[in-house]
Amino acid sequence: MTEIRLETCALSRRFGALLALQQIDFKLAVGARHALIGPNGAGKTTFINLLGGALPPSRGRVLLKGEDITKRTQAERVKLGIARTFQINRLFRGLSVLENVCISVAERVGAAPAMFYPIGRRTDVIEESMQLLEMLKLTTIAEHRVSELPYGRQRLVEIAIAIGSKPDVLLLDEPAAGVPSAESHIILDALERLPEHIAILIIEHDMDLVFRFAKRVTVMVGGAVFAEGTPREIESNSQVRAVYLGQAGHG
Amino acid sequence: MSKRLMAIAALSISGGLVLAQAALAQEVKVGVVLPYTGIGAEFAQQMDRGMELYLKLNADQVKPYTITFIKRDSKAPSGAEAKVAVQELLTQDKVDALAGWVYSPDAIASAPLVTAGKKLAVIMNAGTAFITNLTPDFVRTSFTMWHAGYALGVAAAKQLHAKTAVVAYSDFPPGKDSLEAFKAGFEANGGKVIDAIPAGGAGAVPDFTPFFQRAKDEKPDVLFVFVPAGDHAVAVAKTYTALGMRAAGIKLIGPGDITQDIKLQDMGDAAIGLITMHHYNADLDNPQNKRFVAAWKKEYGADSTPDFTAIGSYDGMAAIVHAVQATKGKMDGDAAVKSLLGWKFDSPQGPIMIDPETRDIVMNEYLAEVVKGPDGKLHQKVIGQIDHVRDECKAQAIGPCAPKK
Amino acid sequence: MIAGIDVISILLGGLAAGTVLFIVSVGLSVTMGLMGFVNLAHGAFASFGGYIIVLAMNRAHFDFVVALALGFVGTAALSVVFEQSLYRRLYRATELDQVLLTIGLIFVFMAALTIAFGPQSQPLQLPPELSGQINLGFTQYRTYSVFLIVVGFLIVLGIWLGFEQTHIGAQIRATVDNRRMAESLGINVDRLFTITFAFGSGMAALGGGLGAEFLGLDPQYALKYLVYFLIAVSVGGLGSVVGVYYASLLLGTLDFALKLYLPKGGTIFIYALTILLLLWRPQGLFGRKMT
Amino acid sequence: MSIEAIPVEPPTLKHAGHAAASTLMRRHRLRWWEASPWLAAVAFYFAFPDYLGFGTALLITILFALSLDLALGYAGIITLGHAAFFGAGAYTVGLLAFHGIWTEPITSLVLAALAAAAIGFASGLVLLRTQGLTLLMLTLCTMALLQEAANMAHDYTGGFDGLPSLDIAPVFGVFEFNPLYPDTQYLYTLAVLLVCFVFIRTLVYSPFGQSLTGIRENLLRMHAIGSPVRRRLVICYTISAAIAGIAGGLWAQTNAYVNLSALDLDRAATVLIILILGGYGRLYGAFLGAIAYLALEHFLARIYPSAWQLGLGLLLIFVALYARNGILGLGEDVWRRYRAGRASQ
Repeated sequence: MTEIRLETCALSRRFGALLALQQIDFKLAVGARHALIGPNGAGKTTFINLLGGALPPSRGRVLLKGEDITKRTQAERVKLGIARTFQINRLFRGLSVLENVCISVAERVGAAPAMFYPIGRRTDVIEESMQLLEMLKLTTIAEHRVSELPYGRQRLVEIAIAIGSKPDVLLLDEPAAGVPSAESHIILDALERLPEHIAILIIEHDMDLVFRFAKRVTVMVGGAVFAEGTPREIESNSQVRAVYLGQAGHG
Repeated sequence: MSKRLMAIAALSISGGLVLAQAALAQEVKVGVVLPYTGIGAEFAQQMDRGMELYLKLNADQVKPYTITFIKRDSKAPSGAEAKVAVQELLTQDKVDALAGWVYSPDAIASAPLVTAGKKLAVIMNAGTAFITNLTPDFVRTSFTMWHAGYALGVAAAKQLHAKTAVVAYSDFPPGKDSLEAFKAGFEANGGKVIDAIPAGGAGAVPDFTPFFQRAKDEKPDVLFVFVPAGDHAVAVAKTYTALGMRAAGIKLIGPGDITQDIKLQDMGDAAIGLITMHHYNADLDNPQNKRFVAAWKKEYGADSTPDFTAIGSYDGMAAIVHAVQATKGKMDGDAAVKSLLGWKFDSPQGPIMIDPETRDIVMNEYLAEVVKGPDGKLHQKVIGQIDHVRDECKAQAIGPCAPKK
Repeated sequence: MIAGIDVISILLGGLAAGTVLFIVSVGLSVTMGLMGFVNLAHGAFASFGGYIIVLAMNRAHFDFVVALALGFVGTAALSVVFEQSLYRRLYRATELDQVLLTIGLIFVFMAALTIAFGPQSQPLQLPPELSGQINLGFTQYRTYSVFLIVVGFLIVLGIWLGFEQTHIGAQIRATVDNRRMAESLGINVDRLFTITFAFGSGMAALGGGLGAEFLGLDPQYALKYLVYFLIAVSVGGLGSVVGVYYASLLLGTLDFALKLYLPKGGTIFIYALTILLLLWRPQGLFGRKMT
Repeated sequence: MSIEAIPVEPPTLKHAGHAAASTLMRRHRLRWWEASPWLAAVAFYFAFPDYLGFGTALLITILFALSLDLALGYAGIITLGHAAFFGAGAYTVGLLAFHGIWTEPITSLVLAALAAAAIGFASGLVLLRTQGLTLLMLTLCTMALLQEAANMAHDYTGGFDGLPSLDIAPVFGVFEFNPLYPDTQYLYTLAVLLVCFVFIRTLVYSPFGQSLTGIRENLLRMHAIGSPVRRRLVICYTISAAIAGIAGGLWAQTNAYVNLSALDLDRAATVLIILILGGYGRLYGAFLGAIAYLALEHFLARIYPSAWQLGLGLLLIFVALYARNGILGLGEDVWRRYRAGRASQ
């Protein structure tokens, strides 16, 4: 059995009367390519918020490499190697693609608090950022303002920023959301080029993408885990088809 | 040593200027510093008119000289804008005299410049008592809070037979001065100030209700109110009436700021019965004033009227013209100031004099009551008079008025 | 001895002061809540309306109520012109651009009023039946204050009913809650805003006129009292009419009482209160948490 | 605070040549035109000896606007209470001088900066949790409280009448402040402005500055990449306050006078307008904004007093509608169009 990187025990979250997540026990292996699917309102994004520390859980624990990080803040978790992207772009729209990544890298390598020399002298930060963009095939647009990019590209920048903090765990919230299906392949290419060791948890509605990318799939319904297995198992699982795939359909 | 050298140098320079100007035409340039924009704009308008009207009515006094105004906006009372204005008037426009200053901060901030500029500077409204101590070149033809405040304190005790008083004042220096002045005059004559209420700021008109309600509950014989001239007065009178304080037997008194002529009609019948002490109101019955007011209405419209801010500038202009004649148009600072020490003038407000020690005005104070005239308009009826009132703050060298050592 | 002052008169005085604040500020709250448009020029509309009202009474000798109506309509009309020609272009601009535009408008209004009517203030001559004192049975009090309190209550009641009962009210609430959702539901938000903006400005005009008795009315008005309007709105909570009402009354009354008992405190109270309330409820008393 | 050592460059710099990388690496370098404001300032000194009073006021305003730009333009802290720090600095200098405790100008400025920074830090800790209108009102009310406090401490501060005739020791014990021809004041202010500007410029191009920009551009993302957002904001706010304090100190020194107006809402609003007018988040916006605003105010007011209000109002409206990002932004657009036009030919 492969080594577990991220784990949750009976993780629950309620908003007022609504129980958004109930008793989630979940394991993410090192280097996993794990998809999280389910109808809208199933609690997928809430789950990612809990893992990333954007929200505190109502009950239950989150473990990273066996260590309890439930009480850790978002910032601390990033330092421990958990990075995420957002369903709706959260980019530094006014800045160039390179700067977007640099901010993230500078933050990780601890350059960010430095006041008395220009960022331009941190060639190490710039170099690393460029390499990262190269990996994602973004060097050609590195100089462009993010706000001027087509949406698909912006989604890639979203991912690039997350990678900038060198995570072991990467939480992707619908990376292809809003991307015209003609372009969605560039997202997939990019994802496939990410380093193997990173454990990736991806929420996605585009089933082609899910089944081509994920090695393992968890289906969530009504705030609880409904089924888990390999893509083939899930695809062939009649109940899943009934509650989800059927209605979702795919292009 | 070096000081003396500098002094000599300075003298010779100013001497040079004087010669240069003597050579020029008989034009005398007066730099006017007034808040033409912002909350002070209305003062500026009144004071402009006061100065212009003096020149119109007394052309023969001015001959053979021509007075030209160079006006600068002193804007908000921060001192800074006024200072830049004064500096440029002195260095760019090379004015022969300075005039204006509605706000004390502006005059106070300008003082060092005026000293350096060595020009007569006539203060026409700024009222903080100690200002004239700041530079030997300041001469003030307007009042300080002590003129009316102290006099009213005396009158309240003696003529109105008040035993107790509550003071409500706008919470800025003139207000505090008024409080001190009234208290001094009132308690020196057996009265007692039982409460002093800071009633909001000077900038925006506050709701006087809470303050007056407090006063009403304390049941004094008189309520002495100081608010800056302008819109406060209207609100004061209205609140006083609306709270039924007159019915409760509390007399509302104050310096003339609360019955400023240009606001009087706005105050409506609420103002009837107000008793104020001041050196001027448009209804004063003397030939100079009759002539002045008539000319004013002819010039600026029947429903416009002069008030004490206008008289300050009217007298100020008279002072400048006197200095011009006395110095043969040279207007060298020291000479100009000297020519005004002890200067007497028959003003629409009655006889006035510049106190040779303090360079402040000595004038009559009139106790007046607001009455409704046969014309249906409100008027101020003089019911008492104190002659030759000086600024008691300096006369008695109280607090900041004591010359600095 | 001061303790002798009866609570009722403090309450009445405070409520009256609060009501003035409310009437002027309510429009600002709705438009800011609805469009997130930082309209600092709101006070300028108030002064413009105030001028119409006061001049209509003093010069044209209109009846008080007629004058108020004129002020409301005139200002609402003017505001629509501005909304269409200027505001509209900045809906999606940054707050700071909106600040710049609306401060610019304030300056223009102030200069225009000064040039047109001079720097002096315009006195409001109340009809005799509203001046003086009224006997409420349990106490004598300033008639106009009582009148204001009643009017204020009727206004908030009216607006509340309008919000709850009418179709347009429902649309406004929906939009304040979630603009994107409302648009996707096919609500014409721009049109909606024009209407609320006109209404809000009209209310401001009423406030300018009704409040003139306390606040006076001169070219500086828009700038002089801007802070108080913003305080009422922020403490009440953006977009919440009832919130602004309670906030205004609360601030008005507390400020009134504190001034009465501790006049030495000056303006400290209103600011201290605002700070405390906002630290306690950053969204305002009735504001929704924005994300 | 932070280790400022610059690590040795990595062995392979294969991307250094890439356009984006090299732009970023050269961005902080001085461009030829950056000398022009300073040359202009010196030229002004010789060209208009009669306008040095106005010039000094202008320089101080620029410095004040720069301090605001750091907080508002770069970190996106929307404040309407920046005069609190200007006033803190002004009163520090004023009180020390008036009560004859300390009159040496430069050290006084340092003390002014410290006093303002202290207030900035304290209020920042409490207030910077909030945003938008709430933050705006909180900063505004804090400033108002300070002003009222200064008014109540009338016996020490002189209240509305202020602290008159401050005597400030000569700069370096040599150069006297001359009230009538404020040449010393002008050059002294210019020097201080230059020093502060160099500091601010370094700051905004530094990694710290970039992270501030990040906070302005997208708060949530900064949290998501593990940035200690609140700490950064408080540090930035404190520095900004300190510089505002220096501006206030200069104001008190060059006017030899302080009063409550130093803490006024007018002042805070004006500097905000000036910054937006010139273009925020762009260093030189503060310069352009201050020059445009003050020149208009100063000279229009001479022509016809209430004209400047009208003219100013119209200008603000125009800029808001047609020149997003202020005058500087407008200039940049024009320049870009021109370049694009050239390129297309």
